[in-house]
Amino acid sequence: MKKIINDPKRVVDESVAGFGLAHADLVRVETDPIHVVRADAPVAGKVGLVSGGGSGHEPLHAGFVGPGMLDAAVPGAVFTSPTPDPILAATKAVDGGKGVLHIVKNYTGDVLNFETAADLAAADGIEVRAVVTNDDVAVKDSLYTAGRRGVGGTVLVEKIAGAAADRGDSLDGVAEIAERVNANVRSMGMALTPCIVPHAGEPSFTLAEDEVEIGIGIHGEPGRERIKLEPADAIVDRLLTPIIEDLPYSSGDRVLLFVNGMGGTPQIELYIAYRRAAEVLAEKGITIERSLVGNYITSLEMQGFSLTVLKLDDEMIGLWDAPVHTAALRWGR
Amino acid sequence: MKKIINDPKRVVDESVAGFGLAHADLVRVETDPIHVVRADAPVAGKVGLVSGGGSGHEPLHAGFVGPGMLDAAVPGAVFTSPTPDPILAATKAVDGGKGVLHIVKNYTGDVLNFETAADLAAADGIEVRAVVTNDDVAVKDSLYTAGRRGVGGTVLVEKIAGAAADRGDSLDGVAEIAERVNANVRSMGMALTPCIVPHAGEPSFTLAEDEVEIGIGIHGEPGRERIKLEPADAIVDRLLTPIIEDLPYSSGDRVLLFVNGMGGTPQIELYIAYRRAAEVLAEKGITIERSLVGNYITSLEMQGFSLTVLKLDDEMIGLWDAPVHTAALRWGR
Amino acid sequence: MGSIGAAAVGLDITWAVDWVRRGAESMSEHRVELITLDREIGDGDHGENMDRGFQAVLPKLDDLPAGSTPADVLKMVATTLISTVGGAAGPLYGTAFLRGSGAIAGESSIDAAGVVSLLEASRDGIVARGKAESGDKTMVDAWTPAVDAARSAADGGASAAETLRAAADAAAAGSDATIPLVARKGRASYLGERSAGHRDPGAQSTAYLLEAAAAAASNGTSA
Amino acid sequence: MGSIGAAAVGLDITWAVDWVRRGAESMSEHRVELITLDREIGDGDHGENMDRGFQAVLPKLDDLPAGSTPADVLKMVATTLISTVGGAAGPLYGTAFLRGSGAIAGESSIDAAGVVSLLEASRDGIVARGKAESGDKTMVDAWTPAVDAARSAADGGASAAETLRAAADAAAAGSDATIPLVARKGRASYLGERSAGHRDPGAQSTAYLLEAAAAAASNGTSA
Ligand SMILES: Nc1ncnc2c1ncn2[C@@H]1O[C@H](COP(=O)(O)OP(=O)(O)O)[C@@H](O)[C@H]1O
Ligand SMILES: Nc1ncnc2c1ncn2[C@@H]1O[C@H](COP(=O)(O)OP(=O)(O)O)[C@@H](O)[C@H]1O
Ligand SMILES: [Mg+2]
Ligand SMILES: [Mg+2]
Ligand SMILES: [Mg+2]
Ligand SMILES: [Mg+2]
Repeated sequence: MKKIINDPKRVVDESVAGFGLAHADLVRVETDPIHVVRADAPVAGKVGLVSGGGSGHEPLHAGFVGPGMLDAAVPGAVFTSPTPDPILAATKAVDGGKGVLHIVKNYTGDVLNFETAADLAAADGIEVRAVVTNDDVAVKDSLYTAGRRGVGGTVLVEKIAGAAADRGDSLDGVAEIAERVNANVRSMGMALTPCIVPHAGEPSFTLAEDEVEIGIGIHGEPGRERIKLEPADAIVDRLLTPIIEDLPYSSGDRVLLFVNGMGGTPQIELYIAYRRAAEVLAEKGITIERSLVGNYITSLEMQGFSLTVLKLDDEMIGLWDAPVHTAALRWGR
Repeated sequence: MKKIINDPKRVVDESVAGFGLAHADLVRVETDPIHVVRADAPVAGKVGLVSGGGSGHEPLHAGFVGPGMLDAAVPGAVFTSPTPDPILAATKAVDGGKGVLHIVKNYTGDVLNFETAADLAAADGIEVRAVVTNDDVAVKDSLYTAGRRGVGGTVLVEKIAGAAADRGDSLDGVAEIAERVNANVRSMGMALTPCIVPHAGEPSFTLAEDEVEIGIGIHGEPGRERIKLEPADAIVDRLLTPIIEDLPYSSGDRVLLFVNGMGGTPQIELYIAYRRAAEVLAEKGITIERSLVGNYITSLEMQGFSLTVLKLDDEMIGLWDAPVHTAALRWGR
Repeated sequence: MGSIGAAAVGLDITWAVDWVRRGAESMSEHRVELITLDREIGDGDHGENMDRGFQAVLPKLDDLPAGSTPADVLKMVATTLISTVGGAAGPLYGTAFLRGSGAIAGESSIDAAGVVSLLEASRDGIVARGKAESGDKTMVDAWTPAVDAARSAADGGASAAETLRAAADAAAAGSDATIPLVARKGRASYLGERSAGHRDPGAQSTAYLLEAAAAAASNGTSA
Repeated sequence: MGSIGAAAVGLDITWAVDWVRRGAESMSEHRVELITLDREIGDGDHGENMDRGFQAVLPKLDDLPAGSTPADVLKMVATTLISTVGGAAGPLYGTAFLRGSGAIAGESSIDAAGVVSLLEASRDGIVARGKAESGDKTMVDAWTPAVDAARSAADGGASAAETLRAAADAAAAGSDATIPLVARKGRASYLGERSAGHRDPGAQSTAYLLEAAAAAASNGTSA
């Protein structure tokens, strides 16, 4: 295992500390229990947005803390959802009197820990609502699974809900738009290589030199299917088809296309994937109104990418375009 | 070789095409000869800024095309500087009547090809000046080398010179500030893994599981020294010491600290490196006024990072903070 | 026969503390194994999570006030696991120990029936939180056989220690039985059919923890 | 003796075209080898760059107007390489062919002295652009021995073909001689002492191109 780290047990602490130093204008890092809040939290009269989950997905979520997006992020150990304590602390820190929205990716651990924190916050008189993102079409949402995972769509939910909170929407209003984004977004990912969790020291799975994993999640867990490496265009088709069929997206739809790198894939490859995805959507009469390309929700150094498609309406477009100022997403200010 | 590509020979063309589709609001992609220009080029009465070089360093340079930074980028084949034709075409496309500045990284191929293009542009009546960046302290600048390489500092030169052009500086004025940034910036990088040039299909070098390359360049070329893997803090010290001693930077200096990922290193590791670099600078009484952390000048999927330190003055800070709107760097608008 | 002696003696605070110490030791000893199991069908953190949690529990054993009951120990374990383990296992084991504690609240020593109540309440807590059914390839597949075996043992007149031994053996068998299953809850469910052929890490950690409980019980009584 | 026949016949357009075809074939054939050499002490693109350039040259051979001279061929090669090769090698070889073309401008056929002028002008162009000295471990270390060997051969009365043969052999030896050198120009110079022990890719491509020139000359005359 070759990594730029000092001690596997201190990876999250040291990285978050570095993040806090680099972005002291935007965030405050609390260390006990560890969480990252907006430098000016709580913002009075604004719904507070808290997200969190296992570390290793950077910039998610701390990279999205700042005006127009999240009020706090709670990083757990690598690939391990945080415990209720820091979630509770973050919830208290960002409560500006209008309630707090928890944006939770659909994993058993995240859901349970956020639930507990929400119960504890409610006991402290803070109104909390939770939105659980579950956009990953690689997983069947059925009685036979823990439900679809929350992946790339989470970034879009955080941006758009953040803008809704910023314009002064109520907790119910922000929750409603977050739910609407989640209901209209679908994703699927693949990996060329596994990643190595620092404390494990071994790859999360092994792939032959000509194999790739299709339907990968963001925790380095193996995908649904292992296939032989294919050209970029064929891989894009393999991911995009189930996405399009799931919602479904159809001719006349306006969408946001998000090509996300898993952490170790260079940008030059992401744009090759973007090119094909744009071509396929155009063939289907689906218009790309907005796009996002880069490493936004990652799995450590994994090579691979995911595609996310969000069906937009005018309100979502307006909220997407609204100013945001975070370490990882910034425009309009 | 596992990559999200279709055909090694079409990597640059397809990726640049995808880039153009994703950022049609910002850029126009010309295909014959290939170059990327601001959507609104030429900007009348503004000095035009052109940079370019081998591909594989994305987002450099196309990711920095847009208001407040470059007017055009010229991507060569992977790790191969572009030929004079597209440099000339880009130069013509961005000439707004006030002359064009070429920002050239110091590699024999880049220098020679830009020189030829500048001669041809001059023959067409366009005033061209060139600034050659050479901030890599891993290479001795002596008679016995091709001189220091241009690496991370190039990004800072492009941002700051771009802002100077934006405020209306003359060609000489923009060239002067670019030279000043270059004179005050130093960098050094390291790699945990090599990268694979698509047309070569083999790693650029091989490293044992416990070895790293110190003093790596951005072309996948081997570094000056191969050592055993060390903890992050020790590696940071190994890169930062020669940087600090070279200019030298000293107590009371105000600097921009830039921690750059080589393409395959996850953000969580970059911030661990940032943390230590900030600590060392603080110990030396050097104040970090601005910072930048992320993958900005890369070597395909190489794992590793580089440190860049720029000694700032008030004018540079103002120009750094000035609005910029490109695919990879954006603020203030 | 040792078992008759054991039947006569209830499990007290000494047992509870010993259970937790042995549990912590076991999590530490099997950390890599549990990580490896979780890497195969999950995300490779289960051993790390459990070890971190029990390492946080250990120092608190020294701070227990005099007169603490087994329930007090289990409650401390519950809250510590909840605030240090994270992931799915943190809340699930946290709830298990919390409910288990509730089931034996106030008792300074528990008998075989108490063991059954403790295990049943723990299992029910996990099911209430995680909604898994038997056969879903989760820790429930170790807990439920353990509860069932404990009940038969106790019904048959076994001692508390014997009851725990039966539970531990059943949990181990339950963990073995997860191997062929296709997961329907937790992270392994994402793999669908590909999850078959691998042991569930949470079922295995349950087997280890109940083994620690049984060992502590037989040790306490034979010492 | 073939050599007497060769001395009598100058190198004409047929030779120039054949040289370029053989050169293109050689770049294609040695593409991977040149990439590998460049990977060791450079950035792994030299074979790809040269192959791309000469593949672009090939179709243009068919478009040469009637009455073209060797100089016209070399000029076309120069401009094509400049606009397709890129990197350091593009401008350097471009300049070499451009200056070489200039040295034999207007001649429909060149003799041994013409060969020397061509090679010398080419080498001087490379040095003017790249500022490398002998021993810097660059293509100059193949070109300069080639020029020297050509001059002695021509001075000694060799034919044009023999002169090229001498140049090609000397270039190959010059390429071999780059192996122990420490690079002081080009990308390999970044490696410092670590560049020793590896052949310079540009010196090797020069050896192949001059070998192609010599082979074309001996072929043309013995056919
Ligand atoms: N819904 C559930 N009900 C019961 N047990 C579950 C459930 N989901 C997961 N588990 C258990 O948790 C274990 C995984 O724990 P752990 O790896 O620590 O958490 P995570 O899956 O969040 O990484 C699984 O092996 C399984 O036994
Ligand atoms: N200054 C120079 N003078 C002469 N030849 C040079 C010089 N710099 C580089 N070269 C030659 O160019 C070759 C490398 O060419 P190539 O790999 O195509 O370009 P790049 O180094 O830009 O990738 C080297 O092997 C060397 O022979
Ligand atoms: Mg986990
Ligand atoms: Mg090159
Ligand atoms: Mg796990
Ligand atoms: Mg090269």
